[in-house]
Amino acid sequence: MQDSGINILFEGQNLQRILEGLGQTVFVAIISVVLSFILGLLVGMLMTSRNIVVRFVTRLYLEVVRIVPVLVMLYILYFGLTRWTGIHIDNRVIAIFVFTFWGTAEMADIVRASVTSIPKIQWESGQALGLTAGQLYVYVIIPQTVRRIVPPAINLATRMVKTTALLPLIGIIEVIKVGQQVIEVSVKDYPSASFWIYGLIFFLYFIVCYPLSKLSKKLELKWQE
Amino acid sequence: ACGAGATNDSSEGSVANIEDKTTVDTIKENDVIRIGVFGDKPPFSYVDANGDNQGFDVEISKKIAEDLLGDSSKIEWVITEAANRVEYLETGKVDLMMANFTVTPERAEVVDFANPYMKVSIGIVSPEGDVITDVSQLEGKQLIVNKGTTAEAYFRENYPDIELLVYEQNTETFQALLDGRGAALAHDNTLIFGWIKDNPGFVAGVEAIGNEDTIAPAVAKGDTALSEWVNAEIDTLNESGFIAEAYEKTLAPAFSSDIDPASVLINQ
Amino acid sequence: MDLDFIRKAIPMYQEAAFLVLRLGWIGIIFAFIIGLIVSIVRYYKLPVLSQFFEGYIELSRNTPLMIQLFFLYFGLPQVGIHLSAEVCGILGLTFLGGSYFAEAIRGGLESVPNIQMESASGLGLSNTQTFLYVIFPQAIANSFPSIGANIIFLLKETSVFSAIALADLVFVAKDIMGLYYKTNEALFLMVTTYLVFLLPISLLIHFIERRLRFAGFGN
Amino acid sequence: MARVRRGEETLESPILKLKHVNKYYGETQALADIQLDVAKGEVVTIIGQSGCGKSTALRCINGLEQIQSGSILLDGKEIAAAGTSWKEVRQKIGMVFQKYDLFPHMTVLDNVLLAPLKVQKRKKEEAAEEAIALLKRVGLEDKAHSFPRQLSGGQQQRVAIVRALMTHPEIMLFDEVTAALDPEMIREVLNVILDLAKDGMTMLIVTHEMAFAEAVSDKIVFMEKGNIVEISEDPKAFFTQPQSQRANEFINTFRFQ
Amino acid sequence: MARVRRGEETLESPILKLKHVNKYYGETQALADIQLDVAKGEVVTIIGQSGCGKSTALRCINGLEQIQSGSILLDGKEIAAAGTSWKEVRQKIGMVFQKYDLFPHMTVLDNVLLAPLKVQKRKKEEAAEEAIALLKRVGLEDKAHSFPRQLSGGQQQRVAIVRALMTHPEIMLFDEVTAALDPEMIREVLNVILDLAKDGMTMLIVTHEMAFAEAVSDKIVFMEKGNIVEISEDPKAFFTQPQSQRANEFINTFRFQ
Ligand SMILES: Nc1ncnc2c1ncn2[C@@H]1O[C@H](COP(=O)(O)OP(=O)(O)OP(=O)(O)O)[C@@H](O)[C@H]1O
Ligand SMILES: Nc1ncnc2c1ncn2[C@@H]1O[C@H](COP(=O)(O)OP(=O)(O)OP(=O)(O)O)[C@@H](O)[C@H]1O
Ligand SMILES: [Mg+2]
Ligand SMILES: [Mg+2]
Repeated sequence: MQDSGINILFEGQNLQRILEGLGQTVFVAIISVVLSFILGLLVGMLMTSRNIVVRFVTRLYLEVVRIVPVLVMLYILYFGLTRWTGIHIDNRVIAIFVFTFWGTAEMADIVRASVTSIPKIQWESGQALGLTAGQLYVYVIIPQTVRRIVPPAINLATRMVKTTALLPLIGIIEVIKVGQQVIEVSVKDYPSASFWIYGLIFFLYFIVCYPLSKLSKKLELKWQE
Repeated sequence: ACGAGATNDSSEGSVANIEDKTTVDTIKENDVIRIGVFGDKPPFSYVDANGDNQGFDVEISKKIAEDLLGDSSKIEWVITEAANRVEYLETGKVDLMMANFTVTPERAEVVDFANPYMKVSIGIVSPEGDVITDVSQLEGKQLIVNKGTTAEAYFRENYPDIELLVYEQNTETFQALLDGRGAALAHDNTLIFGWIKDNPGFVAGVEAIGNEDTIAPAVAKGDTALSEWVNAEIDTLNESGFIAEAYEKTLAPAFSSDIDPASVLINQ
Repeated sequence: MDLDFIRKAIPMYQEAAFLVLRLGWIGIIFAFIIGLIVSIVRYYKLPVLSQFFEGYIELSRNTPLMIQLFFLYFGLPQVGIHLSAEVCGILGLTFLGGSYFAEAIRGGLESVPNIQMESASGLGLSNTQTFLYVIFPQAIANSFPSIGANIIFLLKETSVFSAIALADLVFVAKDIMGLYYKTNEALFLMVTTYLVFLLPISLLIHFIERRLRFAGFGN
Repeated sequence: MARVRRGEETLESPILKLKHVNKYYGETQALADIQLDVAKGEVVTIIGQSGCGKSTALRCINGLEQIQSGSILLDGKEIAAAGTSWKEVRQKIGMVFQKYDLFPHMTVLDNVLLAPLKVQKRKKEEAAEEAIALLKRVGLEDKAHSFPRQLSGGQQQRVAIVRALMTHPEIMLFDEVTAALDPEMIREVLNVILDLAKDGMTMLIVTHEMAFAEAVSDKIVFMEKGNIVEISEDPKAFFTQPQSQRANEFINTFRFQ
Repeated sequence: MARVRRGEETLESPILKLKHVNKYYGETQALADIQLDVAKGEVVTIIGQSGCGKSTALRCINGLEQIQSGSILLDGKEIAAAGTSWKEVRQKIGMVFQKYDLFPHMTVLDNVLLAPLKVQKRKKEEAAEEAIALLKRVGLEDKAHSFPRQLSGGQQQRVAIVRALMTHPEIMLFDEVTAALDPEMIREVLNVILDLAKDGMTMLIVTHEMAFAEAVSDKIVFMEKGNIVEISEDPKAFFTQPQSQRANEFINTFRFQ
């Protein structure tokens, strides 16, 4: 039974649809990850600010994001926004916004931890050379934080990829949902459909995330010297 | 022809309210209707191996589009989940909800149902050796249901003491029964009849309990123009036999042969 | 918002929160034990086992919990292993969390300077004593921030338990939305419940983190 | 050493002048009414116990810390007042810290070129040419493309000195630049500083190397608890018989029976 | 210092004896045919350039590194052979490293009690009593319940010495114990070591403090590139006119002009 079950993948457009679903997953994840990394860098620097108000606000932002589930943010933004303002925004834009909102906070915290771990003497010798605050960040601090940021940042990226499983709730049919559609339709002819489809999806997530963690390991090793 | 007549009705209505445009006008203007369906609930509404929407609900939806816009392909399908069907309607992200929406008083408070196109009763299936023939036998046992279905609502409301095992996907729900995770499974009886056909060793010990519910298209609360148009359309389709044809095409092959279409369809 | 409804729904959320906490904590404790074992094996680079655990870590971190649960719950019965949903939930959390904890603790272990081990063995401590009294306490203290973050992360991950018919918080919220269409109330209660049990845990973690820092760890 | 030249230049106004400088960290007074002149070409060494305020003095001069009262004049211009353009001032002042202040992600050449290119916007070829010449002078021209971690501590400190020299400072500040080094490395770094002194560079040095202080300085400043206790223009005399009792006790720390 | 006593004890067999010791790290030879005797009560100081093998020598004696050939005898017993019970040997040898080797998560008292309680299984009260007495001797009885990071570097090193003394070692090894400290702290730590020497403790010391080495030692061992180049039983003479040219060059590193 399970031997023929694999044929389900080649029936009709199944494989292509699952890959398209994966495309949705990857599309939302990649854009969100890139935006989160850029914005997280900026917010992370704010988090190291000496201004107590700025520090408090950014800290609050982080705590809120950590406690409010992504699912709730998706719901509130996709349906709530329309309800209160009547504006319709494409669900993928909403998804990217919410994922970025979440990712930025997490990324910022990673950046904060790494910036504060740069020895004070590095800031001071930069200052002593006459570098402006901006130049200090660009030429001295940021490049040094990169090696400390990469491993947790990639960890965050894989978590974002995995969290795309929530997207069907706002109508984005990502890879797991497509898989479920396929299973529901074919389970009559292929009783082992779930096994094969979920197996494929398991594998697909793995091949999306694994190169990332491999890359992070590589960079970690490279920078250890 | 009847469908065309219905279209005329509603355009007259829109002429009368030229000031604030009705949804029907907007749909016509856009030349596309947004219809909410499920993607994973065969045989009612699902996406087939080629990525096309199929099923009983879909057949009727297509006919509605054809009669409203003159082309059954002028539909923007929106794949919904049980939990967000009302949100889609309330926020105007779909015009018409055709996702196997059972009429209940709670739902009627928040959306407007049009005339029903299908009847449904809850059945209970259990393994041959240990058949459940009465709800009372379920006390202290676990009953498997599918999330967001009439069965779940019915048991939550009327038998809060029966412990429910709730699964998100249809396949998982039936798989759970096969794996022996619960004493019995409650679902739309039509689905149950179909399923026992392929799964010997299980019987529908209870064929129908509770009220007979109906399934109907739904529109946003207060969208009378569209609901009236759909009402007329459904009546027409019932009378013209289109719904019976759709039944034969989509549901009959999935159900066991001993099911009387009259137990599913309205006005038969 | 419908206050009457909220009052009626609170018990459902309470129950869900208890379920999440109960399964969550058991899973987290098991995950921690697994993480500990894996990190020690990887830290001491024990042959074979070390490579094996590396494979485990990659597999666990790079696949979603939801799919892992599907396999435990629907896959295993096909080979004759029947586990209850709760057991699957705990196992899934353990499988996922084990790798996260393993990496966190290994980071802590590796941050203990070499000289600490040398001075311990210089005093005549055995390898086990050195690990128990010198390396481990420092490693745990150093990795506590990431251990804490992972605890919160794992508690939130329980929101996919509904995939195997466990009534977690998301499950209850979706149920209420799907059956009664009280979306605002459902989401409000869900956020509140998360807040009510995550916030104290988060604060507790911050508190312990500080205590550890002030007690003299990590200079 | 540079003492010879100092005589010729006493008529000029000092290049650096501290007047009644007070600096507090919260309650603790790190600098108490500091008065100090550094003439062009002069080498001044500050010594004293840990925590007496040596580093603080250098850091205030370079604007890394704000002073609470008093004034600091560089070339006769107040630099401790609000509105000071630190970017300009810092090009006139070169500072070298304890080990570990090179930027670890840049090669030696990039380290020393950072300020000339980014702050002073000089031409790359011209600056690089000067950098190579200076690296050659400290014996490191073959390390231009190495990273700091590939250098010994002593080599790193010599690069740090070159980096500070690249902006053509009028005065150099050295804060215990050999504190983290092994003896031979200490020697190679101090040799570079001795060399700069011979060339007439104005310098303010904080060090715990007494033999070096004695050899390089025109003037010894002994501090205790934020105060200047003794200033001696004769280092040899200071190290054999300091005038204050505290200085005597301090110097004894370095003697064994 | 302990030199007086050394005379009385030359007849006894040495407490520690290194015979033809060779140690390689891969290709590089860190110790080349080392021969060294340390008699009871003797204070031996090893000096030499960075990387010459000083630390390696101490680490091999304490079993932190394996030697490739030769033998190391403690009380006449071979300890570098396979099957050595390091647990026992290490109780006879006390070792103190550069700063930062106290256990940061334990109080001072817990640090010094760890080995007596866990390794030697002594009674808590009795061991604590001795610990307090020793802490008092190094002037730190009021710090017993502080954590290491609350102490200055010099205080930390004094605690580390007490920790090593707690197992009643027959010989103490010191590896640049003052390298990371400020002058006053260096002095307070060296005073403790001088004090131990007066009491007749056998010690093997690696240091860069030449004045201290001259004052404390009975014997100076000068190493270069893994070899012992010169052994002098007269420290004063060694530091004024060493016999080997290499030792002379090395000592010059510490002189200016
Ligand atoms: N950032 C700071 N915050 C609070 N107090 C400080 C700070 N920096 C220095 N101090 C205090 O100011 C005083 C002077 O410190 P400073 O670093 O100038 O001493 P120092 O002479 O350079 O000592 P060392 O030889 O150890 O470098 C000390 O009491 C010190 O504790
Ligand atoms: N773990 C190691 N692996 C490889 N080579 C090593 C190791 N430890 C030391 N060496 C090499 O062995 C030689 C002797 O080193 P050792 O640390 O004994 O020198 P040292 O005299 O203590 O120097 P320092 O004064 O810098 O402490 C050096 O060439 C060093 O590079
Ligand atoms: Mg200082
Ligand atoms: Mg050494």
